[in-house]
Amino acid sequence: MELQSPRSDETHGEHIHVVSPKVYLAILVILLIFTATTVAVSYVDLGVFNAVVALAIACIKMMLVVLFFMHIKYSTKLTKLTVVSGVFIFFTLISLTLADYISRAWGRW
Amino acid sequence: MSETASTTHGVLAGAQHEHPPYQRHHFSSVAQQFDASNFAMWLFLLTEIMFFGGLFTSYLIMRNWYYPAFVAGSHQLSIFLGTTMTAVLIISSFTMAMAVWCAETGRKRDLILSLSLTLLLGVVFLCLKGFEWHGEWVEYHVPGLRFSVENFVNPASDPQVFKEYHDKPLATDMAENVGQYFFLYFVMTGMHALHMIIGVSVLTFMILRARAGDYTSGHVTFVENFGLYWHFVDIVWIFLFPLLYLISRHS
Amino acid sequence: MNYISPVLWQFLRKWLTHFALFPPEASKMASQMDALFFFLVLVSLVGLTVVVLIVVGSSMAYHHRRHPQAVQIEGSTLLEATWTIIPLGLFLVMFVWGALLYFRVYTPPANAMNIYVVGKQWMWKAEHPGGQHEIDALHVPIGRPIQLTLISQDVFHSFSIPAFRVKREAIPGRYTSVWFEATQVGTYHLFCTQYCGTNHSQMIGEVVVMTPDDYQKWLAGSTSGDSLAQDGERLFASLSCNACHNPTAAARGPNLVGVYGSHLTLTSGQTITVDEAYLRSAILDPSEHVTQGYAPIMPTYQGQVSEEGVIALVEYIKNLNSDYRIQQTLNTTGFSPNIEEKQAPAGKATAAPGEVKQ
Amino acid sequence: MSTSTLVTLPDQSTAKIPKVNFLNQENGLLSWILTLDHKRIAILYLITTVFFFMIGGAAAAVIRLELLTPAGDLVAADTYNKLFSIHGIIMVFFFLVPIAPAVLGNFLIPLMIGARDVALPRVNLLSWYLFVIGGCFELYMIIFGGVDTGWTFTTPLSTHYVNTHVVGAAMGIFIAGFSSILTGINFIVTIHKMRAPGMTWFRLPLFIWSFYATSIIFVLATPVIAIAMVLIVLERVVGIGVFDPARGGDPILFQHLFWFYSHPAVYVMILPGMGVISEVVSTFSRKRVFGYTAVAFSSVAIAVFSFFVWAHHMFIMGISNYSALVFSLMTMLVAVPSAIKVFNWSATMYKGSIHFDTPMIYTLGFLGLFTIGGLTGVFLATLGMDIHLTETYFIVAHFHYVMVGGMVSALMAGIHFWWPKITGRMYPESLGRLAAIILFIGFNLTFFPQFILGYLGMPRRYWSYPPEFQVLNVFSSAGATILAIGYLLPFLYLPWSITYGEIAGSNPWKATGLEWQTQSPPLMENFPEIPIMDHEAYDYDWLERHQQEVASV
Repeated sequence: MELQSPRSDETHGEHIHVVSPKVYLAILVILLIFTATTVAVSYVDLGVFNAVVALAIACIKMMLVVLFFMHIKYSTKLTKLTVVSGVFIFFTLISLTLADYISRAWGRW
Repeated sequence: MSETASTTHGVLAGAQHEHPPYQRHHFSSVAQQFDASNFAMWLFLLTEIMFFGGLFTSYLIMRNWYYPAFVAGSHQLSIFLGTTMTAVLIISSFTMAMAVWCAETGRKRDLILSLSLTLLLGVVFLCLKGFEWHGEWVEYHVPGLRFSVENFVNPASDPQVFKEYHDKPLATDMAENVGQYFFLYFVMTGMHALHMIIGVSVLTFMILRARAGDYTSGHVTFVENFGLYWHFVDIVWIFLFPLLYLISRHS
Repeated sequence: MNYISPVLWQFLRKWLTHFALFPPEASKMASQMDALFFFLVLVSLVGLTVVVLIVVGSSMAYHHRRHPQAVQIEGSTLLEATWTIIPLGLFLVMFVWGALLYFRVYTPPANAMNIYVVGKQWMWKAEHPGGQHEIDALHVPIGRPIQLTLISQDVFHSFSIPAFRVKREAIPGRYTSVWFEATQVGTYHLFCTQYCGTNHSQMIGEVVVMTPDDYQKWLAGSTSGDSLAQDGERLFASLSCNACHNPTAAARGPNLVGVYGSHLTLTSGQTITVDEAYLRSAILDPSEHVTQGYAPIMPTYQGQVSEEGVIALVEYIKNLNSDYRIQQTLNTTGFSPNIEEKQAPAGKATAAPGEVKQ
Repeated sequence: MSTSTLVTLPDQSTAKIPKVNFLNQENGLLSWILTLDHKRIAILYLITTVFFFMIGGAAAAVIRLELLTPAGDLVAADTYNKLFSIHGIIMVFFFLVPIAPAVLGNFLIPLMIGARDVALPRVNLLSWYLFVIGGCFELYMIIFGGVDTGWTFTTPLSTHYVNTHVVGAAMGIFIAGFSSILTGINFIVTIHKMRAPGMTWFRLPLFIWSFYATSIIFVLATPVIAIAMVLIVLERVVGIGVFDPARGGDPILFQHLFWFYSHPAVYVMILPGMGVISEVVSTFSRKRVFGYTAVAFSSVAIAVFSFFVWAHHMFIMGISNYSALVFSLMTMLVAVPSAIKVFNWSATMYKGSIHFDTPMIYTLGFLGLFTIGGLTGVFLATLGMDIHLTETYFIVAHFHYVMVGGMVSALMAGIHFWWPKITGRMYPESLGRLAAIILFIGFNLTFFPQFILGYLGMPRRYWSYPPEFQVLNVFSSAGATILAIGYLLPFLYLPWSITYGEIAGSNPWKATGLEWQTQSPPLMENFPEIPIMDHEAYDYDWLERHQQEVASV
């Protein structure tokens, strides 16, 4: 379950970090469990929190896939920064657009 | 970052023939080539995030406006099918990750096996998706082409769903808005399916090349990058699933 | 003048005699807008002058023949900070000034007279509260704040009166509003400025600003007999709205008397203020706005009522709110009261709850 | 060649174009259309974008001719609407957005950073093909009836109220969008991964910084318009969609998605121009760019801030007033880096040793026009002012000052500056200067009156207009004629110079960039040996020492 070899900093991707199949298998199991959980939770009435929980679980699943299946955990800072900036602009688009819709109701000028 | 990697290459320029066959002439080392294409793949995925970003934005606005319609629309989808598709896709992601591992460790037979499994699961997903779409078509849930509000203004007309959720009838104006839900459903799952189809085609091509031993001789860039793509498509589905299938299932 | 004049100087002479850099200042907002414009022009001129001075000065002083060896300068943090902070400061001043003006243009005063404007391909239809309709024209009195409630029946249009320095998009499916107070008698351009299809450039008209007396005459001369609210009342009856919306205890819909301006709690738990926009969407998308305590049984009137019809209904429901109207009339200052008097009886008559019940 | 120029041409009696260069290394049409060489792809792009420029320009000519008289008497209203739509779509998506990155960027980025090619040459060629396919959609659309939505595709007009080829136009933009995305990815990767030894980030020419910023926008903003176009096409095809107010959709949502791309796209158009200006100002002042770091970071700042300003196109469209506040403030902030740049370029000239060759004259024109364009942009960012100015000729004048006055001036500066590098030959200098001056005069005469027209209230996209606006329109149309001459001159003398121009030698401008340290035109693999960067950018002392060394050897 632990990483097979420590990250070799000096090589800069010259040597791809090989992740053990055990890690992959563990991630798969966790992902499937989360899938079952999210379905189960959707049958429980939590009010607005249904959506929140569903999205939170989706985010956790995404994180797992990105970190392990996509090897971000073992990637260079540049790649990490790339992912973060993508997610950031994604949220900019969504949040600034939604902010317009939400704040329209605040007052009618 | 790459300065350190490339300092030595001014001298190496004349020694291109020593490079492995898969190294392209304008790179000074395999590492640089791998780095570059891997980074490029990530940037491409960034593009994809923003591509789906437009759809998610539209979805969130419509869902907030027409929540009852989205609930009613969502109840029309089979949660069993949705969960199965999610599981299929997650497992295919796992087999893809395994394929990358096989390529990295030079296991040719296992690589072909993992890729084939991934392909199989991808095709299964697409078939399930097609089956589900067919269901929507039969049930008159395809906005613009074959759509009726019958199931929403009179939920009892759809006994299967009604038995489970006892949906209250929607007013006609809200029932019309279920069309918005299904429009987004088809666009989002359609765009996702389009990515899957592209992925499946590339997989077929990759299996052929893997049989020729192309990826097990040290050149794993392509498998690795395709893996990133496949996982990304999986992530999109991870979000589509709760957003489209799991709206207020408890009612 | 629909041909190229053979003698261009005729144009020139005419243009020079009527030379204008500004459209006429015909509203209260115009001079404020122009003041901001002057400020912006001034800042721009100063900025441009500085750049041009540096560039031209350097070009002359450091021509390579005069100055064969360049002096290498890395940069200067102080200088760069100066030309970061000064523009930033100026921009912030513009931002605040502009924002204040923006809110002023888009915040109608409470005592404004409301005129509805419907945009459609390719004309403007104005509906006065007294029931006067006009197409591609707008008659307004001087010295009275006028609020325009705009909506489009098809695509985006934009209602622009350059002489008043106001502009607002007319959007399909939603009311927007803008206001002005005309200060100069005259006839001014009215443009559609948002591209709206083939005859976009024909979607123009005239704004006629009149003295209050002339305006009275115009109102009297062009009335169709019924006020907007009366039109609405008739529509209300013909759509059988009163079958549910009546003040009896057994009513299936909420009583609409006094609903305008009140705070409603919806079934979703949300509290909203009832305004024109709310009334409109309650007619067209009723199930989104069900009042607490009522079943979502109201059918939609989407496609059955035109935008003009919705406006009439909204105006009628507003007039049911007789107390509110009287209040507003009392607040109205600087305006000859006889218009209100003329309209108020009609409004009051229709506002009587007894009539609605029938 | 007059004495006032910088050009150090080799002895013309003996000078020769290098025997082997990227232009003649391989022959035949196939070697061009299947080439993976970034320089050849740049030339393919140059030819195609110039072709589209001609189409867009022809449309503009008819538009200006129509506006000579107040009545709509030259063409029908529908035709006029199609003309300005075609002008907008072609000029924005098929000329301004691609030309600078795809032509100058493709040609110069690998040369400037000391690489043999861009990181992904095959993707580079693919992106040209995507561009051509997208262009074919537009040509199909133009030939079979055109489109009359304007380049902004405002819904519900574009989805339910016009019967023209919206689908074709939208698909063309969608496909060309992927061309931009791939180009952007390619540049970012190239700049990150392909730099020559010693080429640290702060030794990069400022040109590279600008193109890096441009590429960020390409990658992150373009997909959003792609999906918006897909939704428009779907809405037209199936008749329902999220933008349709009659079916519960929201047309403002389209505005959000559209401007999320189209505002940053404006910076895609101007940032490369800023890169060119940095190079040219430095070279012709013989001086390091004043405040290198500030200029470099202001490029990136513009790119980043450009993602937070889009709704300033919607101030009067009924967005929330709180949103309007935020977007106005952000727009004010994005104006600051542009101001910094203008001041830094001006300060670069201070105590320089200035030469007035053609690229420099274009650059001086750029400084003036871009300053006006930028400052009038601030007018429009100012909330209250925007109410009166938006959707009038003021806005037309403003963005033409930035896009055409600014960007095209910079582009012309760039093309003249690197022309000897691309072709190995000099263009006729005096004609070049003449064209630059004509362009400046013609441009101002065309577009300055439009500021006044705009404040007077003349709405944009009007086929006929009230007669009192005629005189200013006549000025504008007259200016357009002069402007056209300014454009046509280079079209004549630049091709002429390919055959008859004087041979340029590798570094006619005595510039410091790595691209000037190799032969002109360069080899297919750019450098015989990958150079090692051992000095700062714009180090003219290094250049002198280096040249002396070469001479002494």
